[in-house]
Amino acid sequence: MADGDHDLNRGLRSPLRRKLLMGLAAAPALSLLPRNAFAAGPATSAVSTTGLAVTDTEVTCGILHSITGTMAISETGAQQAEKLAIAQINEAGGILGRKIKIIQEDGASDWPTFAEKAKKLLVNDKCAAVMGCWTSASRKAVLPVFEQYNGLLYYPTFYEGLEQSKNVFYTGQEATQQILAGLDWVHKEKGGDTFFFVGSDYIWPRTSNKIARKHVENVLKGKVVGEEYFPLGHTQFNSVINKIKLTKPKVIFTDVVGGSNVAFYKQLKASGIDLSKQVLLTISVTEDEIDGIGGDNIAGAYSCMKYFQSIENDNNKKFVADFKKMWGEKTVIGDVTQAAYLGPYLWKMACEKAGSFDVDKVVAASPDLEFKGAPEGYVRIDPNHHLWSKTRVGKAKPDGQFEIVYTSPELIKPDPFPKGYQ
Amino acid sequence: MNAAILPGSVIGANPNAPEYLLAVDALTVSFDGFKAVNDVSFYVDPNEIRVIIGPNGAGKTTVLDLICGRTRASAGSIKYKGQELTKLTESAIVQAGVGRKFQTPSIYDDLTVFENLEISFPRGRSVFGALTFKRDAEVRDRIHEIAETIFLKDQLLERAEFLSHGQKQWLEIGMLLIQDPELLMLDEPVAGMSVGERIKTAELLNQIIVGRSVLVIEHDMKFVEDIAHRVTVLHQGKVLSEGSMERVKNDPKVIEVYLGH
Amino acid sequence: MFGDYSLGDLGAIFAMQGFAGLILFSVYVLMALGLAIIFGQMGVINMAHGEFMILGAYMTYLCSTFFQSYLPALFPGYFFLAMVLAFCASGALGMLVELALIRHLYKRPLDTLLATWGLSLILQQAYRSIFGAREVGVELPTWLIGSVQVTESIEIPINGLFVMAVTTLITVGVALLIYRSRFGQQVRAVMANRPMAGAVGIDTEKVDRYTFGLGCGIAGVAGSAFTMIGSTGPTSGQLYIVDTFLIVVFGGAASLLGTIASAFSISQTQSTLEFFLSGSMAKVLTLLAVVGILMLRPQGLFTLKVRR
Amino acid sequence: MKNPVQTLTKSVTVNDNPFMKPIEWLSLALLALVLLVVLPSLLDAFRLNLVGKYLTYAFVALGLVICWGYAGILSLGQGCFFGLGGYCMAMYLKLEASSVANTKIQSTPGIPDFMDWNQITELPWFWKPFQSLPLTLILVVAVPVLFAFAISAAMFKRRVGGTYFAIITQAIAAILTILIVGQQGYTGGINGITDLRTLHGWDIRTDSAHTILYFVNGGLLLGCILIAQFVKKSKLGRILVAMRDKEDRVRFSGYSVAGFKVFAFCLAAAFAAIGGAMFTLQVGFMSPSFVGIVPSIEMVIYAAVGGRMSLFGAVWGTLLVNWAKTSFSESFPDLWLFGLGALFIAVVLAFPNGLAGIWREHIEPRLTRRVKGLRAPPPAIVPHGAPAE
Repeated sequence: MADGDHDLNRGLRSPLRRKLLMGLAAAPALSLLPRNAFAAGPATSAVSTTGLAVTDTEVTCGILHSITGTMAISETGAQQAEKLAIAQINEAGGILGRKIKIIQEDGASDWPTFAEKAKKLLVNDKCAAVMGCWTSASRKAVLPVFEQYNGLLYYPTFYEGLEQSKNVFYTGQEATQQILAGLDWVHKEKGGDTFFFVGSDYIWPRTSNKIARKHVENVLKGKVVGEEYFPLGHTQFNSVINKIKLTKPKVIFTDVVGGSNVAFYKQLKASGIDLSKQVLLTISVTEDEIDGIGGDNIAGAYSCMKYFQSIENDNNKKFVADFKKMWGEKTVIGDVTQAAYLGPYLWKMACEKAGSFDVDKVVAASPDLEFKGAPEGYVRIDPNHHLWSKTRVGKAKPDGQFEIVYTSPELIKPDPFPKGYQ
Repeated sequence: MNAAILPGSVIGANPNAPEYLLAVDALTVSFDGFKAVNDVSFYVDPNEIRVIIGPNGAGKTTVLDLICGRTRASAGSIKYKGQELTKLTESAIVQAGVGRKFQTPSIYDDLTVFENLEISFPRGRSVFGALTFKRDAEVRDRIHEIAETIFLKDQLLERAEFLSHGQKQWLEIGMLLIQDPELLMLDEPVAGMSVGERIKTAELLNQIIVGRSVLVIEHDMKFVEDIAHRVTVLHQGKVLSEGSMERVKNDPKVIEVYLGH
Repeated sequence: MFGDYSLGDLGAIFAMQGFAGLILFSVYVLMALGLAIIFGQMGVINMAHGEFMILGAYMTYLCSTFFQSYLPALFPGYFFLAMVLAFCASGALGMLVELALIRHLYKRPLDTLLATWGLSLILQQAYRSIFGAREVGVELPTWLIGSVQVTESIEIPINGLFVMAVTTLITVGVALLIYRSRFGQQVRAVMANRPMAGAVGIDTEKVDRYTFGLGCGIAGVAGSAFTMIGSTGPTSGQLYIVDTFLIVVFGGAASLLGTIASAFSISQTQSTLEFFLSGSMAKVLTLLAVVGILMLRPQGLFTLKVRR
Repeated sequence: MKNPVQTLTKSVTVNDNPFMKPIEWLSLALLALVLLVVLPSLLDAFRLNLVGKYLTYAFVALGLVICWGYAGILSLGQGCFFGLGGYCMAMYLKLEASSVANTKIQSTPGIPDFMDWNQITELPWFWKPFQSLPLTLILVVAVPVLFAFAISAAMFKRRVGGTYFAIITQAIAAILTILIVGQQGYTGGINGITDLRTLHGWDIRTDSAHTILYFVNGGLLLGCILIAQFVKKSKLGRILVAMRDKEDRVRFSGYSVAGFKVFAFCLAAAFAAIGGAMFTLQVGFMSPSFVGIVPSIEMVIYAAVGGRMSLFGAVWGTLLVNWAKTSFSESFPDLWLFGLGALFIAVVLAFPNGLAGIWREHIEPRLTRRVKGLRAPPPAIVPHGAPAE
């Protein structure tokens, strides 16, 4: 069984590694000792009444991402961040005096496998919480499982919204949070009044573009001059680039993903569209994606996210340093990676507020929790299980980092079922 | 082609008249401009053994291919018992009563001799007919009877791929026999056979031609002389000569292009 | 949709769209040429074709990093060396694969499909283990980036022109090789009649190996060229495979001319449809048209009618 | 001499075509025992559900044995039929889960949630038949079979075969995937049709439902094996083999080859569709990721590992590959793809007859000897070169 210890060890490349190893190795031994080493926590019978895997010294948390298959590329950062957060929490004494034990499962980029493994984590391993999933499809596949077995899922990806489950906390942004502030900014600062939408053909880009179109037409009183979708994996964009040239939009708004992303920006660059003059706003490019696209090809484009690696604050400095220490100097940190990092902390805070690991109590304690230590800055959980967060616009630089050109002044309320945008 | 030279035919008769079992008329096929068969006509009577001879590339096999529907004619007609064959599918042509043996033995290697014959048994030829086909006494008896005729009764349960070359040829003839065709077309039935097998094959052919017409392609002149009622000589896609073996042998045109060299 | 635009605009767009079609055509030819040799001439269904392309792309990536670190002065010209290396690497791997795998399967074409699919899985995982799961960004020399300004409003991407040039060169080269050279003669002889070719003293095994290697090598060059327009990752090769096979099959597998004609018609259809419809529907319609025509005319566009 | 030989031969041929040979009955009994007794008693509900999921792929592999192994038609688009069957079932379940009471927060209650998100305000016409369970059960098989018929009739009439057919079916799988993903208002898009709850009021998400569905699934699979066995043993089965070897000869024995190929392909599609429907029931959703090229080819490898000519092999092959996938991909995610790739190559190069070949060459002769020894018929009755040995 691939439990977390093994994978964690493999990735650690630092003194932290040795410390963690010692800590983990000590964990089983601890249970033999009288309860004093970690005895700060309350009695097990008090913190767990529903049969979760909670012992006097440990609490089990699942991690469920794709390690293999096509999605492994994207999901790597998220699971690394989750492991980092858990290691840090453990180092600081765990949750309610209990160390977090990781059980990691591979969703293998295959949705039934996600459902299968989710069920295993809940039914066999009795995980008190699960950090996981990346694509909407995988989340949709595991959702009924979490609802049926009353599990707890922290989901890190920015997504299309239109969902709200008692058993899920969404630590990424839903579509209106991510998009609207960016559109407002581009409208105000860059005079964006005509837009051309290009997206991959699936639910997230289509829903996002729908919201964007409503906002452009109804609020900004602008015009959408084109809206195009390409099958996932499409690599030829010259025709659509010509269409963009013909319609001359002020703003190109893109949500192309995966290998298509790389092809799109390379061909855009080659076609002579100069991103220092043509405004391009994307909601699908983080630092992770730039790695594959090549910084030169996308420099000048604006990306709309809640987090960039270059955010200047103490939380983030420490987070970036710790992350690189654990996973290597060359790693980059994107929006989803940071959102995944929040999951374990939000869970910890909710458990401590509730004084229990019981899912119902943790869920009940969560709304209005505030996390001031987040790398992105301060966030708050809304009663609708999404996070209040700021939205930022970053300008891509040739070195693969973003220069933050705008930060929304206030936290933006999550609105997964936006009225007037459907 | 002059119909008058055909013994037994009526001059000026309608070639569609039912006296002919097979009437091939002005048959032409071209492959990318090359006319492999060019304006060929000949007529086969009921119960006649007709041999087609000719040098390599004369279009002999193509004529058989055209008759059995394997190749589609560019022009001309093939009438079998008054029915136009050029428009029919291969299987419909077979079901009309035309059987064909290929040059190289064409049998099912993975099946036993018994199963080879059974598949050729003319019943249950539709999809659902085949699903509900029963191996009843009639089928068995007929297969044993044929097996006996083609000298393979002891090999019935053997996989066909283990048969000798000659035995394979016989098996294929047997597969035709069990269809009980009225017109049997054989493409070089004795090619590659030992002398002993050749004699046995001639004996076999003499047995099976009773009550049907046979169209044979053969190079072995001795064999041709043994069996042919009449001979058609093809050369470069055209009919060069036709008639009894005696007549053909003495035709100067034939001597020049074929027997001469 | 054109009411709002000036004639000049439209003219420029049509010119550029024509070039977009030509670029797509070149891309398709380049993708399909290697496969046309392997599938068309040898009858081997090489499902790992995309992975051979990606090997070429990775060679280009290695080259670019090497030149950047050690020979920055020569960086502008590295791409040519990269393409040669890509050809050699993919060709050598191809010959190795032929030796170890393909030559046992010439009589079972459908089984080559399964075996090469297995090979593609192995190659994908190998790339993942060696280069990492993420896509790598290939640095291009600056002269390959950007576009040529033909008139005020007509711009042609340089990398597109480069792909067109590479395609033309390789196509002419392959045509000469197959139809004019001694080697090509042997290849055609072996494909037409293997035992006879063997009997007249052609080393058929060697010809097979070199033919397969040639096809794979061309795939490598294609992959190398595609680093300019597409992604380079362990699974990027999979993006090309369906299109590539359809082009070869649609062209009538046995002829190079057919492959080119088929690439032309498919690329023009797709690029025109993409312009007038949405991208996804254009793709579906193009594929449907190709499949539909293949159902009606299974021998493809160009085949000789021969006696079977 | 003549008579004894003849009677001998006849006495063999009279019994030469039983529905199943003793060894085959034994294999069937063994399979039934393992599927219906051993696995349910050994595995917990969770693992059993997993095996149930694998077994739905076995339906596809079974179809491929008939279509590829026997008829020589390699289809790389079996995922289409698996998916269509699964989608038909999912549409029914989704409509049941989208009752007006369950969906009252939507702007149009009573239609599936993803339609509501896509501003569809009325149930599309092609969803309407799926409000009825009996109709759904018919359509689960009918839709994929008609689709298979439409594809194959056109192609086989024009004698598209072998590699061409494989590539075209592959392209069709690609097209269907793009269509399903693109038409998300009608199909649920890339997420598929999720959150399925009840079948005619019966909650399919509980452990007991999973167990019952497992047995239904196992029973259906055994039923399909018997159907396949019937086809294989009928003259049609022998014609398929004959056709694979010498298509022309079959044609010149008076058969319409296209009809037989269409039948084999449609039968395979029907099996795949049943598998797809059972998949939806047991897993609780259906998505386009089971329609595309990759799952389609993986299903071919199940059949190949089991032995492309063996009905039982198809089931064992499916179970083996999936078991290996689950256990190896958990422990050695990197090695798994190497292993799977090597498996493809090994099966093609070294074991073209798969597990069944190993069984037939090494185990069955011994067993047959045992069985025959027990029944003690005179050994002389077996003629030299008896079939299938």
